[in-house]
Amino acid sequence: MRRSFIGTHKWKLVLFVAGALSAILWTGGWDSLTGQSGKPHATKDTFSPAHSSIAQAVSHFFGYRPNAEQPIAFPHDVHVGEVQLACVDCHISVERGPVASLPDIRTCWNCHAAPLTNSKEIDKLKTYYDKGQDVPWQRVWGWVEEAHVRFNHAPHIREGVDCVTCHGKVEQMTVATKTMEHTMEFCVTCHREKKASDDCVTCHY
Amino acid sequence: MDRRDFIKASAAAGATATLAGCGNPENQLIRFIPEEPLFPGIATWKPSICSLCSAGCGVLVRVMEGEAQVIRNGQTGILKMGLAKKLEGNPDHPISQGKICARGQAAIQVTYHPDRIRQPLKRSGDRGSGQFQEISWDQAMSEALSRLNSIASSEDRKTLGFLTRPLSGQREVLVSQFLEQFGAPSATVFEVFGNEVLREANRRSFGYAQLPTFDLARSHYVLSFGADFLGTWNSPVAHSLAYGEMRQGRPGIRAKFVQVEPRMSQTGANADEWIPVKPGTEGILALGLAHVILKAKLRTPSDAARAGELIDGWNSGLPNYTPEAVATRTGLSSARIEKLAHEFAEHGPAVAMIGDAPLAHTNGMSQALAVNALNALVGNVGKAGGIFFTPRPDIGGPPKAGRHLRDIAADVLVAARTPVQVLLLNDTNPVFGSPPAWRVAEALRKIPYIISFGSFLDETSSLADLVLPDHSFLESWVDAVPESGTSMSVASIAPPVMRPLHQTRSMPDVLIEIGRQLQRPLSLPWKTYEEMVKAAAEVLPGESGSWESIQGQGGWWRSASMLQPDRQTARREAPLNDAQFDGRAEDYPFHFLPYASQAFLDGSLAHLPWLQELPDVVSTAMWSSWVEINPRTAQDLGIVQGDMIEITSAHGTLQAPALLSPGIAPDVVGMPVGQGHQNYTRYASGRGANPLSILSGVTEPETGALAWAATRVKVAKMQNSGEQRPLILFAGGMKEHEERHR
Amino acid sequence: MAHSWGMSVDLDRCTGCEACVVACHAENNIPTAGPDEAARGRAKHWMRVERYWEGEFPDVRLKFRPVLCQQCESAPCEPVCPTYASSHTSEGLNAQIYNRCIGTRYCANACPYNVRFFNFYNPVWERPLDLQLNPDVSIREQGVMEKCTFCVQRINAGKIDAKANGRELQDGEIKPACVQSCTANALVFGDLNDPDSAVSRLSRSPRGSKLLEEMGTQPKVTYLERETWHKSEGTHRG
Amino acid sequence: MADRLAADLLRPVFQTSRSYFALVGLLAGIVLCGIAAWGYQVYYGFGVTGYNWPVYWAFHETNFVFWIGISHAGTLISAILRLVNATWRRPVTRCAEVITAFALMIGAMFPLIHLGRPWLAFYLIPYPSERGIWPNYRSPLVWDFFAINTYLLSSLLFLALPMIPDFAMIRDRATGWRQKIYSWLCLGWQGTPKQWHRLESAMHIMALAILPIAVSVHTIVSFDFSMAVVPMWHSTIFGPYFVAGAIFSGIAALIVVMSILRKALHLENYLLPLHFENLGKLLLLMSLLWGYFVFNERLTAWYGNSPHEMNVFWSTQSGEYSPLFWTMVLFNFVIPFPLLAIRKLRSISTAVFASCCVVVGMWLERFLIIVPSLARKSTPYSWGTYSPEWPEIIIMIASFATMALLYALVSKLVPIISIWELKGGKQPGLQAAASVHEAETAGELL
Repeated sequence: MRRSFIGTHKWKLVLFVAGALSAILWTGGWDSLTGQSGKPHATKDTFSPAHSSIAQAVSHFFGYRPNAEQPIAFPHDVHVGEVQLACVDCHISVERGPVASLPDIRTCWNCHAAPLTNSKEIDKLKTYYDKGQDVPWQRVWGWVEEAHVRFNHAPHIREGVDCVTCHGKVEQMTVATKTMEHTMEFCVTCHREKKASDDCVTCHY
Repeated sequence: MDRRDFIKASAAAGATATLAGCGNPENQLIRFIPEEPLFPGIATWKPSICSLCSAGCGVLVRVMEGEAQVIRNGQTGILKMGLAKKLEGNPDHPISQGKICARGQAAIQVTYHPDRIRQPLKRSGDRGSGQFQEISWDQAMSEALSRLNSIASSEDRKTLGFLTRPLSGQREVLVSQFLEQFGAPSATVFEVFGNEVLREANRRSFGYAQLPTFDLARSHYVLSFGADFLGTWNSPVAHSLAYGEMRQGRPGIRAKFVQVEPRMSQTGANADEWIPVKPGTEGILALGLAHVILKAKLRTPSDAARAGELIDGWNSGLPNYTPEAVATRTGLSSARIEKLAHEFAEHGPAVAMIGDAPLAHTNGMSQALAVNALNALVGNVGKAGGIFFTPRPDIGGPPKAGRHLRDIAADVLVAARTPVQVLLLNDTNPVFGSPPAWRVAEALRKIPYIISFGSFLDETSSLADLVLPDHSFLESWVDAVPESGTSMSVASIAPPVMRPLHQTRSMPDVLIEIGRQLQRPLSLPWKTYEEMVKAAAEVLPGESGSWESIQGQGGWWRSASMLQPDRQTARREAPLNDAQFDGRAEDYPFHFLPYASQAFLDGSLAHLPWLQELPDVVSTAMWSSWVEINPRTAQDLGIVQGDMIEITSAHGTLQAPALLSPGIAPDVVGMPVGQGHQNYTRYASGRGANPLSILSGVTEPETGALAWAATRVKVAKMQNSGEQRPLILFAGGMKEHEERHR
Repeated sequence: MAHSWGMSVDLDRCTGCEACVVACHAENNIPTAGPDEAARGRAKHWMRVERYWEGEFPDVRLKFRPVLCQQCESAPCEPVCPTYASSHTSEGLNAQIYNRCIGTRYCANACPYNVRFFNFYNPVWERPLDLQLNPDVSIREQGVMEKCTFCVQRINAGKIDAKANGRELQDGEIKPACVQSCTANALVFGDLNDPDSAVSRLSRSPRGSKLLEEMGTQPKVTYLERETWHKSEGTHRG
Repeated sequence: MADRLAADLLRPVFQTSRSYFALVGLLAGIVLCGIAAWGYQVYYGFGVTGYNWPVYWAFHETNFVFWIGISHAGTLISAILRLVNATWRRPVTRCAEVITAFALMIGAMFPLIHLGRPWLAFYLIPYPSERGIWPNYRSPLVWDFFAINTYLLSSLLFLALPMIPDFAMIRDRATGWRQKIYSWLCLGWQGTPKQWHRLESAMHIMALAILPIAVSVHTIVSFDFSMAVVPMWHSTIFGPYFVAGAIFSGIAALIVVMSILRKALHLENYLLPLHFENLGKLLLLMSLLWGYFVFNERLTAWYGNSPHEMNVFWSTQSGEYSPLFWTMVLFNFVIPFPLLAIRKLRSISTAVFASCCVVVGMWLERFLIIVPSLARKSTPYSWGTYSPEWPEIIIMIASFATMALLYALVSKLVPIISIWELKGGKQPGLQAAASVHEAETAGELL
């Protein structure tokens, strides 16, 4: 009799706990509960570095960023390998400032205005250009916001760090992909070898 | 050039960096092709001119590549463009010399303000209902033109009105030419804390109708009558720079600085000696000092020349201003007056200045003349360490003064068919800033058609029928000819530092455009404002073809000889009369002292969040308005810190929290101007109370300037504290060493 | 030789104009709390101008004192942090490493100057105000402690620039936002290890003193006391 | 006799009333609310609490110190009583030790709850990471981390060891799933003399070892405050002051709990007035000791007259915190002292009343140590104030509910009074041994 009581009720209890917790984590159901509408962040036309979803928060916690999906399958191997362009020809501010910079469509158009080869990727480029739009390249490298890394390309290049050291053999890739993880160990090891400062504020500020 | 170089060059013209993170909604929006060469992550510094007040400080703007959401040919998308990131002073500029004030630092938020008007608006609801609909520029321009064409007949043209904030440089020239050629009366300038009185006084005393420049850096004794010259008055940045030098810039020399005012301002806090006098008696004190100086034969009456002759009884040694007489009138001890006079005369070069409240009494003019005479007496006019007048380059004629706003309002209200059919409104807010007695709002509602160039909807522009939003100063050609603050001759000129963020057009360009498209086109010789500024710059003396260098450094300046006061004799003036106050002392026991707030000036900056959250340096209040009241007075009235109190004048009443401040006279209540907007963006609307709303319409008789310090009030603690307006203070303690607790 | 960054604040020059306060907000992406949160003590000002009243009317004085992180040489905030988020750099800065901060707020309690501020929420900027954000400074998220960094981003940029041009850093070349904006040149920043730098000379001034010196925090900010005027000394003091 | 004893004490283990489920359900509900409130705080940020600049520590930290203090009830007391071999201790020790274990668990939650980014709490654990960064061993918070874990571990052992024989007893009486569980729990206890001997000596060692640990833990907790140069925190007296306060509040909590059990589980025959009187005497002693410490702390601060400290001092004596302060004095000294000192007044109910006062008073004491100092630090410009919002209040209520819940649950698992100890030392064990021996000989006979 008593046991049946437990038997019939313990699962309800468990479900109640689970339900309550998930309610806290996943929904804005608080607003109805607490009557405080318009929570401090994530209102529509405001900017906040907050995560858009719990899922994103979790993936950031583990330092995971989804791989970039490029609108155009840009073949680095062709441009670097065959055409013999240097990285800095397109990533123009890499030697001058913190950001390497992604080229915009005008850069592509300098050569591709004339149909060099016929491929459907180049057709995609043309359609963008005709619509007066830029190519929405997605960023491949970089850190999550929470890493608070302020990386500066220029000084590394001045010190003769080769692009390959951190970005892998791009000249053999088609679309650039993350071939190595830029963990703190990765950076610090090199800094210590090269006798560069390993103060936290060298990169985190 | 070979292909590689070609690529380099062109790539330079279009570098981008994707700052957008993953899952960012912008990624879904289309991306426009950038319109300018950009180097992401690399800052460039471009000159501009701060346009928040009329000091005209030159600034440098830090511009970096960023992603803005813009509209291009009706389509919303992301555009990589150069964005202003920070304002700093322009080191080469004679006035700012690399510095700008707190307001200038915050000026960048004007451009990025979320409530900026993003494209032309047409009134859709009733007047003042604040209901507008967004329309295209073509539509807007045709609306405006049809209205202006409708008053094309020679008689009607007089019914075009132009109401504006004080303009400078070519904007001023353009507006006056536009109105002149249209056949309309010249523009009416409205400004709460204007300096017409002092300009006129300076014209009479020294022959220059402009604000004085003070050589504080070389002065040994500074005596200021009410002028908040380090905070809000005249050219604060230039003053602060000089003040620093005056204090610690000269080895072995440190000037004394005395401030005379009934309420301790930010400036007064820095004084070596702070002297509270009865409101409206500053000029009497000045003449009292002159009396002592003359009596002690430290100077002779003739030293003051013309400035002295203007004062009644000057040559007879001001017999009515004996220390004893002055003591009774000002509330100081005669001994202190004697001491002050001797210090002032003996520690030259000494300079006296007058500004703000002392000029805003009914006797403001004669008070200014008295201080001018005192300056002249110690012979510091046009001398090192004294006062002088900034020589101004001759580009554009002297401004023609329009009619007084109060008179226009009166005419509109009495006339059957109003004398103003169409009103052009440029970035001024008289509905907020003028006393109720002038009935400005009422008059504006009666005007058939109002076109506003404002960037924000405020109390006045929300009465408009058509809004043609102006660029922010960072997006437009800016130029200014500063009136004071430097010994050099300056014409500040700067191109836009960034592309417009919204669908706006700069006011001067719109005026030129209208002028060209009118049925009877005006013969304005320029197609754009840029051309006009360029043309003006051509005539500036100096090596020609310096247009690039002018743009590069943000203006033109060269040292010029100081202007010497003209010494021709003047007619005698009436004696210095006592200040008249509105409201009988029995009914209204307190002097009401509104003052320009350090953050918001006259309230035109209350929409900037940084300034709202900036703790006022004296009260440490944020996001709130308050009434400063002496602790003893408060005790008598049973008021404690933060109580809601009611301030009542003969013209209205307001409610605000009390702030107990030891730095204010017991018979004076002070209140900062700036809060109390009914309708001025999300940050300022419905916040605090507006002291100007209970002022009397009393003016200084000779210039018609508003005597904003001439109102008396009574103070009462609110019994049924109806609407609570919290007093948000940043600071906890008042004193560094709290006295022993009981 | 390693740098040791320090600042001097001349209280005789400071006019209380608060340009430094707004300049700091503009440079360091400090969010605006808004009226409600400000009323609850959540307003952030890395740089503040403290004001203290002395005496009563009419013989009343008002003193201003700009207060920012004193970048103490022996900083109370550093040993108490369990994760080294608050730590000392080789150039004598009290670094606050946001990504290492778990939000115990112990450092803020230990700091006698109360110059450390906690992120009670994720910061918010109402569009398009976010376009003003400085890309050289990271945005601090909820639960993280933050404070004045002496504009370390400008220090790093200055050093990188000097190295790129193969020269030594000049005195006065690096200016934090507050120092740059100070309208009366009351704030001076520089290297205390360089005996000839402006800040070193000022720090040795007889007017100089440190804030809460008795606590042994060895601040690197020196306050030069306000002087008083004596008739006797006239205009020319020795 | 032994059977009646066992029957009485094991009744709760085998019989469960509906009202019990109702109680557990209620408590669980409150606990869930607490968890929810914490989730809310984590999700939206600390801004939902009353915390502000400059009062960055308040309710959560108060509860932390308070619960760690409560935890000194059991272990310390029972250890002392064991060592001095006070026979009257026997019915008391276990429910005391149970308090310790649970109070510690609850207390240890608050350092996590009070974090701005609790998901990074693992930074406190020393593990080799590619970052090559370890926890900062100079930080009192890290000392806490180790101290509390050590204390929790040892007091769990101290609690579990003497339970073994009782588990065995339940095993012998139980059937089905319970038998399985308890036969696992009692680690194959047979009650052989060897086992008895080991248990006894183990208990003795633990009792000795746990004393210094208990003292050190609360001393280290006090270091969280006394190590920082904050007015009225930076004091050499805090170590002993905190320990005394801890034992004080611990005994009070113990008395309250005992009285509740006495009523709820009908243990009138086991928890006798004697126990309440003896514990009451202890409480009286601690009350005097506590008063002595407070007097010392206050007097030296006042006499020293350092301006920074005086601002805090006066804000508690006569300022905005004075009502709380004088309530604390009332509850911790003025009320308990006469009730416990005057023989005529001594009774179970008075002891319980006094204890309730002390529990409340000691909570206030923790609050008054933490908050006023932060609100009145050295630069008057940055003075502030604090008033709690509902999240931290709910979390606090939930912490008390957690205590009650865990206690209710554990009273189902083990007799809350150690049966074998009550039976008096080793006799049952000897009997058991004897019976076994008989069985063996019988076996030989067969």
